[in-house]
Order: sequence, then C-alpha cells, then structure tokens
Amino acid sequence: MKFGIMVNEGPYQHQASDTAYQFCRAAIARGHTVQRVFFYHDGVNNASRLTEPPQDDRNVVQRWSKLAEEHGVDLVVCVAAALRRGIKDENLAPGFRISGLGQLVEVGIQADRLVVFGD
Amino acid sequence: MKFGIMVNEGPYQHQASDTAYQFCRAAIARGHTVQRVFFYHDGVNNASRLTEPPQDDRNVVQRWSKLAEEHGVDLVVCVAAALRRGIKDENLAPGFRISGLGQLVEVGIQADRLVVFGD
Amino acid sequence: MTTKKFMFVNRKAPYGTVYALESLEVVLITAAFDQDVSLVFMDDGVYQLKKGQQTKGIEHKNFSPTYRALEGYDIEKLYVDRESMTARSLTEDDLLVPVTVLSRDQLTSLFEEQDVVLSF
Amino acid sequence: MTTKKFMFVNRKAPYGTVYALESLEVVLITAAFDQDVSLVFMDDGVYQLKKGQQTKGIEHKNFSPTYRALEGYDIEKLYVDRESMTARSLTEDDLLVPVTVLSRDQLTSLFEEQDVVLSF
Amino acid sequence: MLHIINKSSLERGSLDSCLELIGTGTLLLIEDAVYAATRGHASSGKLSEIAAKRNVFVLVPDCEARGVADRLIEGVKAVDYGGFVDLVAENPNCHSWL
Amino acid sequence: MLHIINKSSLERGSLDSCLELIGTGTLLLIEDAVYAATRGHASSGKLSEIAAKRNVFVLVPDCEARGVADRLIEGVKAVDYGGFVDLVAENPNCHSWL
Repeated sequence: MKFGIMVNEGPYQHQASDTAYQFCRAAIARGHTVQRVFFYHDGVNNASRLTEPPQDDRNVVQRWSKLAEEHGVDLVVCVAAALRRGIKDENLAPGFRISGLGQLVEVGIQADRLVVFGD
Repeated sequence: MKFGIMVNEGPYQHQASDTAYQFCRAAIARGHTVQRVFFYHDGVNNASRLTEPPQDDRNVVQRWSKLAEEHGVDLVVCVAAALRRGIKDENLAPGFRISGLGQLVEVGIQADRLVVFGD
Repeated sequence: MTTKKFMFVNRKAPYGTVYALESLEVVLITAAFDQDVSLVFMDDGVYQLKKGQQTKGIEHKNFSPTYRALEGYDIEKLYVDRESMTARSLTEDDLLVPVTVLSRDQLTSLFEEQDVVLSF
Repeated sequence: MTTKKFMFVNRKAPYGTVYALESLEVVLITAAFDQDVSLVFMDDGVYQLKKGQQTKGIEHKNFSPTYRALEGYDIEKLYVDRESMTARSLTEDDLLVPVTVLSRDQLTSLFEEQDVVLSF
Repeated sequence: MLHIINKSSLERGSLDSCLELIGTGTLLLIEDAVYAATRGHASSGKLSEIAAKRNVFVLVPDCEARGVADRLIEGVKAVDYGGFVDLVAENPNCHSWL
Repeated sequence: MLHIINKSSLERGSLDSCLELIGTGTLLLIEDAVYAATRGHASSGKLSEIAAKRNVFVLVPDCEARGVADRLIEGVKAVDYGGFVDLVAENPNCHSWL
C-alpha cells in the first residue's frame, strides 16, 4: 500500500514528528511504501539542519534525513509555511526539499492513505 | 515598574508571541521598563532572521528586533532550547542574543513582575 | 486525474493559533486540483465563520473575507455542526457565509464517505 | 542576592509535549540561584511523577529519574493536587517521589504567597 | 493574584482548573479564552457567577478580532493592552495558566 | 473509518467530539490519549462502553513511556507501530482528531 504522511508540528515541542517517524519506519518494515512526508505549519521546523539536540536524546532531523537516504522517502517542506518560519535552502537538512502545497494534494490523491500527525 | 517577559511559543503558530509583543509595547508606553524578554521552548524560533512572512501580514521577528533597537529591551534566547531547534548565531536576528537559563531566573529575581506567554 | 473526496475538519478558533489560516490555503489548492472538497466546522472551528472580525488591534491579517471568496473557487460544501453552534450560542445569522447545518448523525455519515480527511 | 518564592506549576503529561522536560531544566537552575522553589503537579502534570516510565519504544529520553534527583539540589517542596490524582486514579504509591498532597484550598493559599509563578 | 487564561474553555481545562483555585484573585481572559465571556456560551454561566464575586476582565483587541466584542456578558470588564499592563502591576503576582 | 486521538481526554475535547461521531468506526488512542484507557481514569467508563461495541486500540509504546501499560481497562486492544500501520491499511479511511 502507498502511504502519504503529513507532519504539522516541529521537533521536540510535540510528539507528532516522533510518532510520524515511527509510523513510517513500521510501514516500510511491513513492506508498504511511504511515498511522501509533507511538512506543514510548524512541521517545517523538522527540516532545519542547524538543530543540535543533547547527546543523550534522539536526533529528530537526522532521523528524517536518514529515512530519505535509505528508503527514498520524499521529504517535502511547504514553501509558504517555511518562509513564515525561517526555513530556507541555506538551513535545509539533507533529504528535504522545499515545494508547494500542491505536493500535499498530489500525495493525497495518489496515495492509498494520508495520515496526519499534529497537535 | 520593571517587567520580565517569557515567550514559550514560536511566531505565527500561536498568538503567544503577538500578545507578549503588544504587552511590551503597552508597558513601555505606560512608562514601565521591560528589562528582558526571555525566549524558551519553541519561543526560540522568534529569533530566526530567515523568516519571511507574506507582505500583508505582520513581521513578528522584525517587530522584536525593532523593540530591542528602539527601547533597549534585552532579547535573550535560551541556548539549550535553541540548540534543540536550530537557532544559532548564524541565523539569529538583530537584537537577540543567546544565553543560558540563568538569564530567566535572574530577571525573575530582579524584575517586579514576570509575565509568561505560551500555549 | 483521479477525483477524491477531501474533507477539511476545522475545530480550532481563528487567531489564537495559525491552523485556521493555513487550513484555508490547503483548501484553495485542493480545489485547484479539481477535487471534491468539503469543509466541516465543529467545536471552536465554528468561530472561524463569525461575522464582524476586526483584527487591527491584534495586528493580525483578517483572513475571514476569504470564506466569502470560497464560492468563486467552486467550494460550496460548507457544513457546520449544530451542537457546536448551540454550545456557543451562534446562529446561521452570525456566520459570514451560507452553510449547511448538520446533526451529529449526518456528520458521521459525511465523515465515512470521504477518501481523505484533514483536521486542523 | 534576593531570595524570591518561585513556583513551577506542571499541568501537562510527559512526552506528548516537551514542557515537562524543559520545565525541569528551569527548576534546577532556579535552585542553583538559591531561590525558594516549589513544584506543583496538577491536572495531567501529576503523570510526570508516575512510576515505571519506559521510553525505549518511543525513543525519547526517559527523564523521570530526574525527579528523584531533585532532593540532591535541595528541592523538597513537591505538591500534588488531590483532585487531579483522584480523577486519574493515582495514589502516592504510584509516584516516583514523596510528595505533599494538597486540597484545592491549600493550593490556593500556596499560589497566593508566591513571587513568581511559572506554568508549563 | 492575577490569573491569566488564554485558551478556549471548551477546548482546554485551564479555565475550569483556574476557577477552582481563584480564591480572592482577579481573572483576565485573553486570546481564545475571551469566547467564554460571551452571552449564551456554555461557560458564560460560571463566568457570570465568578464575575459577581471577583473582578473578571477580557482583553478587547482579542474580542474584536474574533467578532465578539458586542456580545460580552454583564459584569465583565474590558481592558486594552495598557489595561492588561495595569492589572499585572496592580496585583502582587500573576499566573498564566498555560 | 479509523479515528486517531492523540490528546489527553482531560485536557482537550477531541476524544469527546470523536465519540459523538464514531458511528461504526474504530478508535485508536496514541500519545497522551492513552491515559483515558487506564483503570479508574475519569474517562475510562465511557471508553469501556465504546469498547463493548466497537474496536478500541491503544499504542503500546506510548503506554509504556507513560508507565501505564499494566493498567489498561478490559476490552481495549494493544498495538505497536506495526499494528498502527495495519489499522490504517485495514480501514477505508482515517481521521486524526487534531
């Protein structure tokens, strides 16, 4: 089955991004495809390559980048939401790309299920 | 009277930063002093110089910078919270500085009132 | 292109958080993709449609006129939960746009026939 | 240096949001400044003190042992709202640390005698 | 003590928790909390009761933004941001119920 | 339809709103919502009622993180992240009550 994922909150402040990540990993382990993760609202902050969490905590941004690298998951950051919050190419983490809201609608149409994670 | 202010949410997602700003302006207009605004949790995202809100909306980050410039308000971003969320000197807006949580406790001790704005 | 049924569930008040505003942006794009778009307003989301919003004092952009513009994008399925209106003492006269007021049972059926449900 | 009464009101569950964890960081620093520190746990905040937290499955850092370390920083005023415990069927045996259970009236008095009240 | 509430009373428990502990304090409703002080709202009854005994304020710019400035219940007093500052200054301490 | 709740039922209204509209749907509690399914919790009664008629699931890693995995009410089924994926796949559509 093809999944689309939407993440609406930033890293650490809410568990949304963590749960979305665990869902993606489990879906891939089950043999499903995660076609795209779309980051909206404060979710765009998941794409900042400047985050440096404490050594004894998880690294939310790096986990997403690794998921993109290892499983070809398309990580898309909404450009309008990203501009409002200061996410641009210059601080974008590997594996993410900035694009329009159309990418969310497209995955909503093409995927079998769209699952939303937020506050 | 001397006020300390704490802002716990980022720009745009929640009204907290807006209300805190209006409170500061009103306090200054009343002849009070705003000794320090301390940004914690996602509040550190108020300090990103990369934000570009739409032309027809308010610019939350620039408003804070201007408040610092015009009224000498000390804008302090918590270093631990900022590292978690990707706010560093390289994307720090004018008028903000990064420092430790001790700056919050200090203003809590020195100011006559500490007012918190969050979710 | 495939046409799917997209439902947008608005449960939050405007201005206190950004969700209402950014939800509208998704709605407009979804309509531009020629999808079957429904909007549901329930819980505090019904306040998004309240007439007379004046945002000068809080220095926010007043985006409530956008609801009036939805018709121009062929977005005409606006549903409001009756109980949410009652708990807030709102009537259809208080709202910016014509809506269809639904009971909880009617809303349940509406939810079940959707392909994609996005909540803001 | 002046000593003020700082009260930290914890009303949110752990892990779902970061507030509980980052609140603890403020508490520790405040104690380091030799201030008079009180912690109040009410509403879902009482869950912060629940024994047996195992966070491996969600890959979060388990910060609950920190509550046991508070005594070492001379932070000994831990108050819990009785009604919040009852609504969640929690008893003192369920908690990681010894606490003082207070009625709503006692909490009201405690709030009023503080200099600085921070809510997380 | 000044109790500051910024959340809708129908979405969060902060107003209810605050009212349990308000004692002799003063209440200020800001942001999404202002809806509770509108006529016919499910929380307006309990706010009227409190307003009969304590000072209850609402932040006007937030009421205007939400289109409810003309339907506030009796006994609730309106303040602007300057009035908000005065309330914080007049009360010995304040608590934002986040 | 799969209804996903991630908020505490004592802090937010999303569980109550969802239960009004659940119809023949399935309920999954994740994150802070899992507390509602613990014995003696103020919301556990209404969850028991629903669990007698519909499928109600809780996400185990979230229960373990919060130290409540050993006090779940009868009739509620436990899933891990893989089970969460299966639930989304098995149901024709899903709604996250944010």
